[in-house]
Amino acid sequence: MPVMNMVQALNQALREEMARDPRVVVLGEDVGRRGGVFLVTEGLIDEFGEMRVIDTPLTEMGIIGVAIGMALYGLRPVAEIQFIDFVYEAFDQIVSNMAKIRYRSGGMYSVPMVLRSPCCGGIRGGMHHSQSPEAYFMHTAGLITVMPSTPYDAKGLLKASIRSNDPVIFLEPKSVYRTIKEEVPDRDYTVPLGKARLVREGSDVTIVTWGAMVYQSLEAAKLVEERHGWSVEVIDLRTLFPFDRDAIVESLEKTERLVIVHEAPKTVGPGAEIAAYIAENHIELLRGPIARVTGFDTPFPLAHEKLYMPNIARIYMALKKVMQY
Amino acid sequence: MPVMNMVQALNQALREEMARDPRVVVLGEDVGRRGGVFLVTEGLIDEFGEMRVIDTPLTEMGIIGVAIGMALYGLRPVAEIQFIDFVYEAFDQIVSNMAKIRYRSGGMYSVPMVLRSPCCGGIRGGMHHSQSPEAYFMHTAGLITVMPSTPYDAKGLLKASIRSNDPVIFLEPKSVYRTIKEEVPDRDYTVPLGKARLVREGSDVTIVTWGAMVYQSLEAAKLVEERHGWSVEVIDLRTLFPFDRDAIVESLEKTERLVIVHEAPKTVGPGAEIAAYIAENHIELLRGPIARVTGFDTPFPLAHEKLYMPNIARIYMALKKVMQY
Amino acid sequence: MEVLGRRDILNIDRALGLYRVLDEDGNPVAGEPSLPDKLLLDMYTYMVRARILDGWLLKLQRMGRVALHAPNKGQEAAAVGATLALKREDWLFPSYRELGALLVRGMTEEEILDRALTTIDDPLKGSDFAIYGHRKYNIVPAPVPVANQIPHAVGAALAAKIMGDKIVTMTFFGDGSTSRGDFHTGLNFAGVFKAPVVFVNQNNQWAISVPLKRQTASPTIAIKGVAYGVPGIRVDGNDVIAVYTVAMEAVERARSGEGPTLIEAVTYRLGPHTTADDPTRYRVEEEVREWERKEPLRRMRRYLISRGLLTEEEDKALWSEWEKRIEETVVKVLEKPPLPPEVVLEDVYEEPPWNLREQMRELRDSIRLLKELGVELE
Amino acid sequence: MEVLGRRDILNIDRALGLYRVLDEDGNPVAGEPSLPDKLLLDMYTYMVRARILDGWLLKLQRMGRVALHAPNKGQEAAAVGATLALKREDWLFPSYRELGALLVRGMTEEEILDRALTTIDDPLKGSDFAIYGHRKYNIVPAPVPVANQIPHAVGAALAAKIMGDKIVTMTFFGDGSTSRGDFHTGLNFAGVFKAPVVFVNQNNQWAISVPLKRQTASPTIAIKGVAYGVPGIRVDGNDVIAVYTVAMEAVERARSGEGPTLIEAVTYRLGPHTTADDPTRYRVEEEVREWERKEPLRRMRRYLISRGLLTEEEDKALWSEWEKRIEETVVKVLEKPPLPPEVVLEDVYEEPPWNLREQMRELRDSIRLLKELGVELE
Ligand SMILES: Cc1ncc(C[n+]2csc(CCOP(=O)(O)OP(=O)(O)O)c2C)c(N)n1
Ligand SMILES: Cc1ncc(C[n+]2csc(CCOP(=O)(O)OP(=O)(O)O)c2C)c(N)n1
Ligand SMILES: [Mg+2]
Ligand SMILES: [Mg+2]
Repeated sequence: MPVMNMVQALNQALREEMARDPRVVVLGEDVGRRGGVFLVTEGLIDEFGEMRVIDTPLTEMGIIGVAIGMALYGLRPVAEIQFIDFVYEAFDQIVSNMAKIRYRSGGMYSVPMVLRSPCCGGIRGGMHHSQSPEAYFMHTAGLITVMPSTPYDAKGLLKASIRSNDPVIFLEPKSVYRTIKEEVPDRDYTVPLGKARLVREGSDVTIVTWGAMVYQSLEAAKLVEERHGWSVEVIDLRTLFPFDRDAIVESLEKTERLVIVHEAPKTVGPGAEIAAYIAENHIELLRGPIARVTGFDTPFPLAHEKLYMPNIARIYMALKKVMQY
Repeated sequence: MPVMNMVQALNQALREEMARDPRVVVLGEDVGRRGGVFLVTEGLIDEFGEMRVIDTPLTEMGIIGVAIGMALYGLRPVAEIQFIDFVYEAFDQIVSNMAKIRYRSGGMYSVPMVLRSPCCGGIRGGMHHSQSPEAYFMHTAGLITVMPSTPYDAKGLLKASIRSNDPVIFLEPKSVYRTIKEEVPDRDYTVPLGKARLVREGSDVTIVTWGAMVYQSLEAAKLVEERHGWSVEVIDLRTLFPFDRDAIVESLEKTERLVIVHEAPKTVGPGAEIAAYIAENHIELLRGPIARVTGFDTPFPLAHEKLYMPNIARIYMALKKVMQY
Repeated sequence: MEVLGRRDILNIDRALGLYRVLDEDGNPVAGEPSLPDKLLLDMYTYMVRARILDGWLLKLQRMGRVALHAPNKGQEAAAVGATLALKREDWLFPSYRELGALLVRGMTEEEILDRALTTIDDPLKGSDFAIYGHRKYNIVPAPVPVANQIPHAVGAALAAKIMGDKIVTMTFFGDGSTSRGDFHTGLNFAGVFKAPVVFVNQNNQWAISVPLKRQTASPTIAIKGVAYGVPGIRVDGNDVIAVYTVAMEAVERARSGEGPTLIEAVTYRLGPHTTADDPTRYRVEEEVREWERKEPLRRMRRYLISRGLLTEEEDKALWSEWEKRIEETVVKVLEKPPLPPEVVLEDVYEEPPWNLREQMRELRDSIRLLKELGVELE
Repeated sequence: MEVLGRRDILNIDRALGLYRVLDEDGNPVAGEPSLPDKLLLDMYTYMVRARILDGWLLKLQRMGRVALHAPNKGQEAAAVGATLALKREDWLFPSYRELGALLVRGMTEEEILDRALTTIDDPLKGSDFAIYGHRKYNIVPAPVPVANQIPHAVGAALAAKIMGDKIVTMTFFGDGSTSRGDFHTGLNFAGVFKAPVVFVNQNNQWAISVPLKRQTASPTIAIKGVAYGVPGIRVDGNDVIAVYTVAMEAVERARSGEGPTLIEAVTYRLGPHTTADDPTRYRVEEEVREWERKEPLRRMRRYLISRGLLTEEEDKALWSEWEKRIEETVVKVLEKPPLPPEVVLEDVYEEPPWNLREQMRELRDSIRLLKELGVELE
């Protein structure tokens, strides 16, 4: 099996889906000749032509608004937002239309499209090239929100997203784009939406996380194992909404302790929902407090980003807190 | 003391602040001659003229973007979004600028402005005249988010918001606009941001709520008191971020049970943060699960809105659940 | 000074002018229009039906049976004239003030009333007020945030182009809506990609209380097309024949691959903005009176009569026939049962995820309890 | 056909033309410009400084000391020429590609380098890359989402008008940025309210890899002003004197209450979009070569020399003087300590609310622990 990084896996997913289904088109800023600023769409224009790989004017509102119209008519657009930090101009189209057209039309119309975009920090991208805005999407009924952490999952989840009849927000943790390589099948497969992945088995405490934070969590897990002998289970949520509550609950039945790790800011962040869900439905499973390790409640900074983001020290501190409660 | 409804109280707050501080200006769609569609700005144009009460073109992005520029220069704009459901076109300006300019400029520039808007359901407004999007704002670092539930608070909180040096999202539950009347001082006063209001004392269970849900919660409290003899404490949060955690904790120290009631959809909603905050920092106070009674995770419907919104039955069910755990 | 040699594409004269076939009293301004008699009578009939239905929706709102209505009175010609230029397979992206367009596409009064009254047969299952649509007629229900539908119409047009379908999309929006980002981005994409779309701006002079001159300092709406390389045509929006004529031209241009057109239909909203509005707060009665004289039905009736296509008696008969038919429909629809409460939780996703399944249980439990408590929530 | 009698405001010839004072080789096209010698020399000096500083930022990025840089090379004339038309008390809302504008406003190389290297003296305290600003000079730091600053410039201009201050605001943005909603809404507000603002579009032909013709089907950027009742002027953006001349006119119009102007400065980005870009993927070398011949410094130097205001030797001396001064500044700035980690949690609000106070403790604890663990995070 070929070894790929996430960019290559995503590129292959797009290529395969476009070959498989003539309704799949790609549009966005610089997705054509330039191949996207991270080269995720590299070469597609040569293979599928300008009608299906569309360089657009510079307006996120237009990209998403037009993609919605395409999806209404019967295409399956994959719209790229160059960095998710620029998605907000499209927020009205996303919240008022992409998420609501099925409901507004009583089920008569749907918007089977994917909004894919590099997200998250870790590459010195500063305030507007590093954000993790998944909470906004998770709070918006009508959307599915996905974030892969590995090349294998990236390919399989993107293919599943393109085939979904509901609109999907597909977030790609750009710090992982080229740093993680693994074997990725050269053939068609999908990773089902809504299913988490057990990354590391453990019995004392559960970390629920996703994206690049999977790797920070694994490092912290190793550290506490070495230092304290605690056994940490790590779950990669993969689909953020609807999230795999069964996977979390199953793990908690074993560990009775929960730490949530994400890059997004804490207040009303995605971790709040997971914590609230457990506090509402499974509080009896918990031995003590839930801990959240998250991006701070500030804009994403250019200076000291690694201190802003959850890092091994902060995850370690949280694990210690819930273990020593 | 004169008896006023919320519209009158807000109108008076604007009038007083404009008289007190020449930097305060009002802008928005139909805020001039029309006095706003709910008449909150009625008469202001006669008193302060077209330069300070500005009917704008129909673009929320423009209203907020231009208000930000005004605030940068030294004015204190109060920008009206006709219904908060239309705010999303301005989301980029809100998230990327209104919330971030202080940070981006290392504290050199600030954006002392208020975005005020009718929110929430209960008047058969349908999908785009009924939303409660406070979670989006609470998740956005740099913003303060406020929602009054009474005429008195509306006036005092709006005045405090206008005087704040940080940007404030001021949400007005329109179903309360004319239904609740109370004595409101005809003179200058403010209600401090960040402080909750104890609406009803009780000892068995705490409801944390805000906006129009205060009244639903009170009805449910009465019902369970009558039916079961349970004593319900009701806290009106008023400021949603930064919320008054001390008020919540103090109440829980007494009641040890928590129900959160809000109109916004549940998933990653504002209640998730409150539940998570408690599960993270004060889990020892809880006797059992936290319950959330919220708008369902759907777009806001036109038909059956009162079934969609938290109502006496749904709050009653939640109270019962936490009491009988 | 070197000047770019592309002034032709600006179409300035048509964008600053005002195309008319009939004058305000229904007299042809430049010779008899050469359209089939039946089409002329259809135009009028659609406008009559729209006018009557509009009146009923107003009444039903006052009766508390319709949540909100946006009156169409005075603007029937733009909606009817433009939509008549479409073919069956074309797609329509309306706004909230085009009853006539819905009728032209084949939607029935009953379907429209089901929608407005959110009966059990409401094709949109109670989702929002003042919006209409139906897959059967290729009408996408309008979003209430104005102008949102403009990029959708462009996207659908591009999709058709990509798929090789020779269809055209048409979208309606008001003068106020041109200030929104969606207008800008929609027109821009359409210009760049030569999308087969027809933009119909109903310039009714007001956006609620905001007059056109406060909306834009542009001399006309049609001229805004220049910014996007999209030809603009300004037409008397109360002259149904003129609207039809320019729309036909635009639809044909689009269908033959020549790209989009921006039509500004100059008209006037004679009624309030919506049933929740009070226009006396912001506009003077004389202005309304003046435009009443120019309204489209009167004009078309005069023309049809003068041309001998309609007699006074036939006109009366036409009105009373439709008044009767629509009243009967209203009565029928009023008796239909409402939508079941479960619709609240349906159609969010293709299949409800676990949270909605749980919330469905919560909803059902709450309904049982409400009944037990004797609380009426509607 | 009746035509609106307002064609004059459309300014079509200036918006479609190309205003020039010097030709591509630095020869006056229509007589000697009548500007003071000192001003002409200043224009050139600012451009030289911007060019040298730009080169350093590129180098510093390659050294890993600057996170990202957006090269200015080839566009110095637009930034310098336009900004020179402002007074001290006017406000500037730049984008990310106007080093020359910052210098003209009085910002020093040291302040710019402190910013780019996020040293302890970074006036913006490490918040983002490629943005610059300083309250001292009435420069509002640019948002990275392009075009966001356009409505801010309009709002500030309106605020000044409301407060009775006779100041002007100026904002820069690229050709790609005209596609965004912010451009539309900013121009529209400015037109409606006659805001004292000058819009300077740096049309450098590309938005990363997207060429102008894929950005808009409009014949020029300047003509887009028509849609907003804002006069547009198209100018050779590589001719610093021409840019200055039209900017002076626009600034004076604004200051005297006549409203906004849209200036399209036609120029070219000779370098990559940013240090992260590879332009060979999307544009041909010949195009770059052609524009290199037209670049602004060469042209102005030739003119100054031909007019006798500068000798070859003086020119060499000027370059080496600034090369030396800027290099010294770079060396100095490189030695400054970085910003303390606490800046991450500062300036979110005027006073930190409880969550940020707690997070400050978390941050400090984590730094201690990282040291203990021996983990390097920078
Ligand atoms: C984005 C948005 N903002 C505000 C509103 C509230 N609103 C409804 S209609 C309207 C005026 C629309 O004016 P115009 O586009 O001219 O259409 P008209 O109503 O005149 O037909 C406003 C402000 C809305 N529906 N959508
Ligand atoms: C809203 C937004 N979308 C995307 C980007 C990514 N991006 C940065 S610069 C750029 C191109 C800008 O082109 P233009 O406005 O012509 O300015 P130029 O870079 O050519 O000076 C893009 C797409 C951005 N910064 N902001
Ligand atoms: Mg209108
Ligand atoms: Mg450019």
